[in-house]
Amino acid sequence: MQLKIGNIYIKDVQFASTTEVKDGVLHLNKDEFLAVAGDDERIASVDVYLAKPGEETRIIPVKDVIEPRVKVEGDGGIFPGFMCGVEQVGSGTTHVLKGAAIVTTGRIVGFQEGIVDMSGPGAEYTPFSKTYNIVLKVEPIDGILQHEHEEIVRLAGFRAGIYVGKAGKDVTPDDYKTFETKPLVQQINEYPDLPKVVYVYMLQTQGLLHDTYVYGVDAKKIIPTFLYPTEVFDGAVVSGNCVSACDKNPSYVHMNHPVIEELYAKHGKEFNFLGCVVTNENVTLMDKERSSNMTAKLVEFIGADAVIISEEGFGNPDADLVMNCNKITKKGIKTVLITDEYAGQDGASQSLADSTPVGDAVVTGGNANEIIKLPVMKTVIGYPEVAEVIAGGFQGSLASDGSIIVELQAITGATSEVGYGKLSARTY
Amino acid sequence: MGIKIVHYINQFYGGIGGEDKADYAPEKISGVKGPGMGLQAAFGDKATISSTIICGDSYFNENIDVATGVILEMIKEENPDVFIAGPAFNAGRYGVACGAVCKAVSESLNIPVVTGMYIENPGADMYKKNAYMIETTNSAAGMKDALAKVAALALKLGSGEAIGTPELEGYMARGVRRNIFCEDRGAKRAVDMLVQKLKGEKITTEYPMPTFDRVDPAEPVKDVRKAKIAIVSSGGPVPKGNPDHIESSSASKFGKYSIAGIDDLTPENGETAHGGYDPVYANQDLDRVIPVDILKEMEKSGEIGSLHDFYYSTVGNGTSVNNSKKFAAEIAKDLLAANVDAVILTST
Amino acid sequence: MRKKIFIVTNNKLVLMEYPALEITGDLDSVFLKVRDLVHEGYVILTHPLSGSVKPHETEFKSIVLGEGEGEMDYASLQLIENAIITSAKFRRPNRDYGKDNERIKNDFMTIDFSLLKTGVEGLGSTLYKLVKVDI
Amino acid sequence: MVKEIERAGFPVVHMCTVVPISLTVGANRIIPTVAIPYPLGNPALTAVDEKELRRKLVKKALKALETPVTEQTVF
Repeated sequence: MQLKIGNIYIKDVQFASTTEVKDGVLHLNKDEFLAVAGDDERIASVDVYLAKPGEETRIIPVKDVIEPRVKVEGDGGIFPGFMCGVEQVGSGTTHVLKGAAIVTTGRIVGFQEGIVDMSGPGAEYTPFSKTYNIVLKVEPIDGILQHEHEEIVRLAGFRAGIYVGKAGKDVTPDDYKTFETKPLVQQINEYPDLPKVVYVYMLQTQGLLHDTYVYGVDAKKIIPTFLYPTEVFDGAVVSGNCVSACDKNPSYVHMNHPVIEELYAKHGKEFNFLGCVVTNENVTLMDKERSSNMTAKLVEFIGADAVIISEEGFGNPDADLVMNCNKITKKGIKTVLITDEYAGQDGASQSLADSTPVGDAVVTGGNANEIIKLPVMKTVIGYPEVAEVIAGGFQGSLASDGSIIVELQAITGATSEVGYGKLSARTY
Repeated sequence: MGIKIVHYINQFYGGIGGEDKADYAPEKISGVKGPGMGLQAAFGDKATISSTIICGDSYFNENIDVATGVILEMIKEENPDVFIAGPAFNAGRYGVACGAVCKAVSESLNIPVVTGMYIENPGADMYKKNAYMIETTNSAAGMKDALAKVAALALKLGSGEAIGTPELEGYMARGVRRNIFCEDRGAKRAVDMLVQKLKGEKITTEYPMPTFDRVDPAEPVKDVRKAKIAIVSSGGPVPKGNPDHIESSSASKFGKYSIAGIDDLTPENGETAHGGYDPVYANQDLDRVIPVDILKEMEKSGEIGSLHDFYYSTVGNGTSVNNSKKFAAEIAKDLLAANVDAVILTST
Repeated sequence: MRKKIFIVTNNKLVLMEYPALEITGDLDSVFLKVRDLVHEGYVILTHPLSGSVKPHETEFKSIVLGEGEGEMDYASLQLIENAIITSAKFRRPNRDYGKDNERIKNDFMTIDFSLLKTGVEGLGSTLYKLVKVDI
Repeated sequence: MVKEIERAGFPVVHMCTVVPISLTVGANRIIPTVAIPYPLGNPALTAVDEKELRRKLVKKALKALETPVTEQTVF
């Protein structure tokens, strides 16, 4: 399966009468955009704002981030199972408005979820301070329950992403990158002398606001399965997960999966990257045992010599990470783990809720409990008062001048467990 | 004059004398003394040691509370930017004194502290969490290198510069996780680590999973019917009235109590000193913590060879690793002398 | 023979929907009760640290336990002990949201309820029968 | 404490309620006990039954002391 990604680099975004990309500038027809994004009878109102890198702007609470993409050639579309049918995606040509992002905000439930600062110290920790953000604020009608509210905002974001992505359909990309993974036997034969590597892609899947979808399926209901790496670039995996801003994977990150990109970068040179096993993180121990057994079996069946395993979230997913690590190691397969840490505000507590002596190669996204002070911003998009209730915030987080003291947990993408960022932690 | 520093040394480095002067009470002199000269040289004009405190090692260790109080007062008067103690190398009591003073200064005066010692100095384990502790050689032969590192770290602390990793600065890790930004993003670091692992190269994990010091299991007893068994407990069992006043937590001592002639523990002859749990049940019947009644019966019926006439007790709750190590070593010595074969250790 | 399972919870929403053992108290009260039950031989079926809402950001917790095999289940004990250690490491934020108190409390209860529901549904009813217990 | 006594060469059986802690402190022979306030008893039982429970636990401990182990073992 081969996917050609055509990058159209976006250097600015502005409202205009026609939605189009001209000389690297994304022009957006506000009314049309809002009509598409708000096209759900459960939505009472939608609004849109622009937030650009370097501006003194804070977006709070951020729910999801979506990259505008469009399928220009090949099967299916973007976000299979949601915005198009369930044809297999990941082949043909996809255009990307690189540098642009849809950021959704809204009060999903009382306390959700992240902060994105476009400048200042907080901007260092979130990747979405470097994108030109089209911020979509969604208010549902009265009487909507929490889970439906989450879905309404999630789908509005996807519709917005698709709408904006279409502006890149007839634009000639600035560059192309091609990714290819062949059917298993062919792929193994292509580099018979290189060690074989698989990516074990753990998804947060525990229930309301803790869900992830694969081709539209709630991933807590799947048994671990195989994905061609290119499928994620077309939005095969999306986030419905919005509790822990720092270490959940926004849809944008799934679409630009850093582990998959980095594995492709050394594919055919250092090793033979065979593909991804997606697995879940469930609530019951029986599910955890079943999924880790299936994952280890699949990885062995595919013939991996080594795997990277990434976690999403913290606490009980630490148990899934440890089970996957133990069971895969037991089959004689080498592992590298990616996690983040909850070592307390002083960094002195135990970082994970579980551990294993065979987990001897770990990359960490940093300590999510570390405290950061976010200065006053000129513009706040969303609801600043939620600073006190989002995960990582606390009473007293929001000072009267508008500055905020929170744990890094509150910053979207700060301690990414798929290694999107450069943050790490060391023992001092 | 740049950064102001107070330096703490023992009677030996203070030029007072050796072991015969180890009971020397704390004294503050102005300016530098002994190793302080080397430190001052390393500082150049960036920092000044305004005064030096000299204290005998025995004096300090035998009068910890008083000595700490006096020394704290001396330091407070100076109001330094940084406090330095030692380096103590492998001198045990000196190391403990350096660590204890550093801990007190950092906690009560909130002044950054640096010391240095050999990694096996008992003061290292006890206080490395409380001070930046430069790892030194085991003798003063490594003085020059130790002073250079101590001085460099003190300058950084005094000027509020960020402190680097333990490897970089040469101090012993304090076990605190702190965030840093790396050159590469996490995904690239993971893939690089994977490649290293595939090649069989040595890798440095970013998060060492907790591992624990292990002791190989001792050989089993061949036949308990011939063995002498002893009872040890960290659940704080004590004779009624707690004669040794074992603390309810953070115990500083252990007790050794005779059970000769006692066949059953009752509210009249036993209770618990432990403050970490509801003591009602143990006070009603201490056999619920140490099974003296059963073992006495077994001794009579020949199910065990014999029961040691004493039990050993401390309170596990909050007791420092070092103290419990120390207690255990003393208990083990006693058990050895009494020809004990095996130990039942109970915890609550 | 289906194993009997039951819920231990301090969440009123759960109590309205399922037969469960009610705990009056905070998160740690639930954990401690579960530990006692593990000591008595019950096994834990849903992870005590479910969800990404940190201990004490929410105090609502529901855990499914079931009959054991007679001996104390060591894995369950480890789970609950780790949960208790984890709970102790997180600070207890002062959580008073003023007029929003009830709404936010309800949100936290809803999350816990949803995670529990996921768990109960995941425990195939051919293997397990959810009962009301009074321990 | 367990570790240090064992280091001196004595086989030690650790009877404790919180097994993970016992594993952490490095005990090699571990007997899980009843509850933190009464590791070797149970006030809910009659005096006779309680003693029987304690006897069973002590017997298990003695058995553990006679058993060769190569790694941390929960009996």
